[in-house]
Amino acid sequence: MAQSYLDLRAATSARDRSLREKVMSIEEATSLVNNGDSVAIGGCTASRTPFAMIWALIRAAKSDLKISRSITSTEGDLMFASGISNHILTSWFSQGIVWGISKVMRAYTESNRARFEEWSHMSIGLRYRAGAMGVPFMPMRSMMGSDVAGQLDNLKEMDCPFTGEKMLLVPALNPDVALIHVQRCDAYGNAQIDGLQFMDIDMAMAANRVILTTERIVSNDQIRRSPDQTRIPFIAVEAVVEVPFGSAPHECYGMYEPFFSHMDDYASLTKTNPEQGVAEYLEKYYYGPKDWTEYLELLGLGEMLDATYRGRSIQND
Amino acid sequence: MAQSYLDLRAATSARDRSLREKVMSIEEATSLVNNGDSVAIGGCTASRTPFAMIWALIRAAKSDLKISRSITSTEGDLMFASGISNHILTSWFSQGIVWGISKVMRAYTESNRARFEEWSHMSIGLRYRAGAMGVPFMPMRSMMGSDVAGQLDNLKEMDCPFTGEKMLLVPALNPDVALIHVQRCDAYGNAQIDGLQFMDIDMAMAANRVILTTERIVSNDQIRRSPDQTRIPFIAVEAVVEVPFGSAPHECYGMYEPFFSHMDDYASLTKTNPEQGVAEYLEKYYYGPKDWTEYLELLGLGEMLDATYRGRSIQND
Amino acid sequence: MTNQSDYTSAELLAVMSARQLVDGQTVFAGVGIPLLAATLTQRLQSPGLTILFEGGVLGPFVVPGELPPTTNEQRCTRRANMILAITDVLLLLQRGYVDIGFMGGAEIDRYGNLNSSILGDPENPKIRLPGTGGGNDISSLTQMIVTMKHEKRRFVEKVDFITSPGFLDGGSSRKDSGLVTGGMHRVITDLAIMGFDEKTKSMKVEALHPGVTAEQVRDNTGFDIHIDDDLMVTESPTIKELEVLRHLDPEQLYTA
Amino acid sequence: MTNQSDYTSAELLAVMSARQLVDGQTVFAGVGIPLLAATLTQRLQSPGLTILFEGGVLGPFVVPGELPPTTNEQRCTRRANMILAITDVLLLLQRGYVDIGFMGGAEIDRYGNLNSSILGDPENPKIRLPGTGGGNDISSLTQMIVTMKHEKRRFVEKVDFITSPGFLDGGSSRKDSGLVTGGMHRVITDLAIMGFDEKTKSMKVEALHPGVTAEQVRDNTGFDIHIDDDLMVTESPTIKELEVLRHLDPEQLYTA
Repeated sequence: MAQSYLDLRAATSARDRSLREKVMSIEEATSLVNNGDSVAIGGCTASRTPFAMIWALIRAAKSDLKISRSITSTEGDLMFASGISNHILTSWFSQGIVWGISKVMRAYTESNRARFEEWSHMSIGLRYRAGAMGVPFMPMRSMMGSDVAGQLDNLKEMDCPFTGEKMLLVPALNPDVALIHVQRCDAYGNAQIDGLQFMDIDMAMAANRVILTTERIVSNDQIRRSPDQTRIPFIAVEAVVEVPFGSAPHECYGMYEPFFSHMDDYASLTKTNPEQGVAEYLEKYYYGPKDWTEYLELLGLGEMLDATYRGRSIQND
Repeated sequence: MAQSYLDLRAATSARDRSLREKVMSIEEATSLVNNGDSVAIGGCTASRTPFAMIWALIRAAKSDLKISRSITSTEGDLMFASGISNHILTSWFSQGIVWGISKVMRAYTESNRARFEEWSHMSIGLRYRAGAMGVPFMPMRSMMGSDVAGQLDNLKEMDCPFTGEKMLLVPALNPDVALIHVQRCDAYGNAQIDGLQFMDIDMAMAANRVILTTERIVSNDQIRRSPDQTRIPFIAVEAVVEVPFGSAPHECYGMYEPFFSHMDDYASLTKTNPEQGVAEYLEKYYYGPKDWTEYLELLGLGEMLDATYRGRSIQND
Repeated sequence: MTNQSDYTSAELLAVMSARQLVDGQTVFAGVGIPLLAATLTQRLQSPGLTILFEGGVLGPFVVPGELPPTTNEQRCTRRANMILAITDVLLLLQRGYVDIGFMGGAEIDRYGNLNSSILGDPENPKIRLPGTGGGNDISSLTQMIVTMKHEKRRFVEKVDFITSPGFLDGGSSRKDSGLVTGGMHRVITDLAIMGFDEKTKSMKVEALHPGVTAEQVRDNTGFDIHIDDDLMVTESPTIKELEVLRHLDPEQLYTA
Repeated sequence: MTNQSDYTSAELLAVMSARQLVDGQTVFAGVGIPLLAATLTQRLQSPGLTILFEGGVLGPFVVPGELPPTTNEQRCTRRANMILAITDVLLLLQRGYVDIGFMGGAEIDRYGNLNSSILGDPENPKIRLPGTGGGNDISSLTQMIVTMKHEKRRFVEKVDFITSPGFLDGGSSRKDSGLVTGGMHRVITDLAIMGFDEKTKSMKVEALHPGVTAEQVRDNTGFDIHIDDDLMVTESPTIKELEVLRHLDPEQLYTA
């Protein structure tokens, strides 16, 4: 259900929205996520996934996170299997079309240990947009008549008072926290996003706090030289964490493409015995490394260079 | 009132939305505006006003145009006085704060020869946005209780079915035509807008056809090198007209500031006897010149250079 | 002229799908066969076709041999005319800018409803599928072309779960539900081209591919499908079509 | 210490307004005195103040001597943190990101309602004013500070037309109308600082400027205004405040 407007205003009002430095470590940033929070995740499928932050939350053994994301890839498997979440709201959930249906998602949802709450892609976007706009719902014209709508209990229909047309109303989604990975931002949280934006901007403006991870922190001066390139303003942001390759093994537009062989390996590992495979994966890549650099070392320098080579080539022609 | 969805879809469907060349002269473009059309005007106050197109429509002696704009400056005076429109929907109407209340607007509205239909700034933006989204209304939380809302007959109130909160609904605005001036676009109508965007993007997507005027036509190749800078896609555009200084005497972000002494002169000219003053102005600057270049010559090269000098300096620091 | 041994059934699917698109249309395309088919027709007969991806891309240039694996990755944006937010690209459908939605299907029923969510009892799923993505929105808001393999288990009387609405229960039920535009336009399989009866909205065969019999179609369809007596037969893929197709997908990722 | 001959009444207005703002706040500012006052306090006591302009600007840097003539021109964007669409900058108000709306007023009534639309009968206006702009949205959605000259013709019992809602008819009428947040916070004039009674929502004097008497305020107010006996007196503008102010507006465009 949509949050009451007075509660939303009070929560926003209570935040220190001034121009102040917010740089912290990824471990410190995990303290901004409380057990039980609703957490929106930026990017889409294998693109600009805030993987470093998800990695840190899994290591910090958070619990009962209610996740939302436009389209969910491997990070969904890992959140189910690590136990930090048993409820993911998304429109599509599997590693990616080429890898087929996620065996881990199937294992957890078919045994009812976790829930994949399915909404249409646009309805999720409009729920964030309503949240960003400070209204309790958004009218739309899809989903009606389908079982996607039929199995949801927080939709309303109305007849438009202007045209008489039947409209579907979806409730605003104002997540407690949004995790967003960007190419660059300043120490105050003014973020620039190159290329595909997905639902990140609406999500950031809807959320009650935003944790930004960034490939690179730039000066506020640099931001102010092209203010029309700022996509998320500092007033929405609570934490800025610099994490190179913060989306690995997924891609970050213009910088690196997905680490395809790593993703192939994950798919193989979870194919026959999904639960054992994902547990092994978590042990090796999540609980094992002492820090993010060690995690990247495990992914391997060769893969990093290859992903970077492919990632930069988008701008070659 | 909001247009019926089936009519809106039919009108859009009937348009040739393919990647095709649309370059034409400003005179040819006037044929895309029919008498009686609802016409949305891009920019705001003295910024990126599509003045060249308005100039051409006045010279083409259009009639009964129903105008909408976020904030209306001198172009409103000129449309009233030339007779191409007697109905302007806007949130604020006068040359600009420093020049005081428009005497021409007062003369026409106080004598009931023309109507200034006043909506709140945000409500106009949300009406275009609803139009751009293909929904018949947008919910909002301002305007209630005021006489701005009280004097309008196409607003609705509703209780939100999710939260019980009282909401105001404003109807979608899908103009027949939108006139938008941009810094650059390609021959197909892919437009880039630097700096302040105002309501132009929603307006373009809401409109049934868009006439773009542009300081410069660039290659489609150039557009495709930074597709995340495209703000209006070719599928929405019907005409592309290259007009240097197409917003003069108003400003175009990053290129030129307003022609302040010209605007001072206009204010003086219309101060004592507004109707005579504006008639003289139209005669001299609108009906007199044989083409846009001659119009610019009348504005004067000195003013053009000065406005350009000031306009470019925004990017100096 | 080619004959059946000259192409794979996936290649046939791609070619037949490509021919359904008309120059000048704006097409919302999924990855795989739909994208391949849209690109094929763009190169051959419809240079003015505009492709949209649900990741937020308008008018991209698909590089041969670099078909993007999802519609949400940077490969999709190569030399695009515009990149926009996901919500905004989907809203182009709602606003009416899109002529055709074009995607693959896993399970379809008599009225063109597609299921990509749940096999078995929705309350207690036997198999949890990946879900709708943009499928529901696309099929709610525009004319659909669906391309899929023609198998009995995929062409069912009634899908377990309507992920992407076709004509729901047939007749006027789609309109009555609030979906006043769009609907299933064509289903293209490796056996035939199907349309929908104007009144009942039930699926019917419109043309058979070369060498395919009406009986074959019936045998591979899980419901009683209407087949006219005077059926058209499609023209087999041309050498040119196959050449371009193989140029676009040299590793046969989607056409093996 | 300064005395009244050291500053103009517009300068007094700017200084007194500036002091109402608190470091760390986000302020939606109109051009003229509001912008000048917001910039003044940013330079002096509130470096963490964030200014928003309705043209679509967040956190700009105002260059001394180059005060923008409207909030919709490029001068407003100089060294800003962000430029955004008009609708989106106004939606920041609705979402709750803004602490204070800060603007000038032409006509105000007992309950803080502002008129900038129509003088005389709305059906048959005597004078058509420029209208609301963002004023209605700003005053509907956030705490307002209004700065204006204290004249009887401007402080009226009831405005002819409510352009920007204050407390409407007082009491709970604002909330009842659907405006559940915001409201008039302070009215700053060249004579005094006014607030609003918590219950009746009627305007009351909170402090007088140096040398101003309660009687002067009453004489220049068109309705019966409540004035406490134990009124505060504001501190006169400091030399530092006046220096910075004159540095910002050297040509006295707004402070003559």
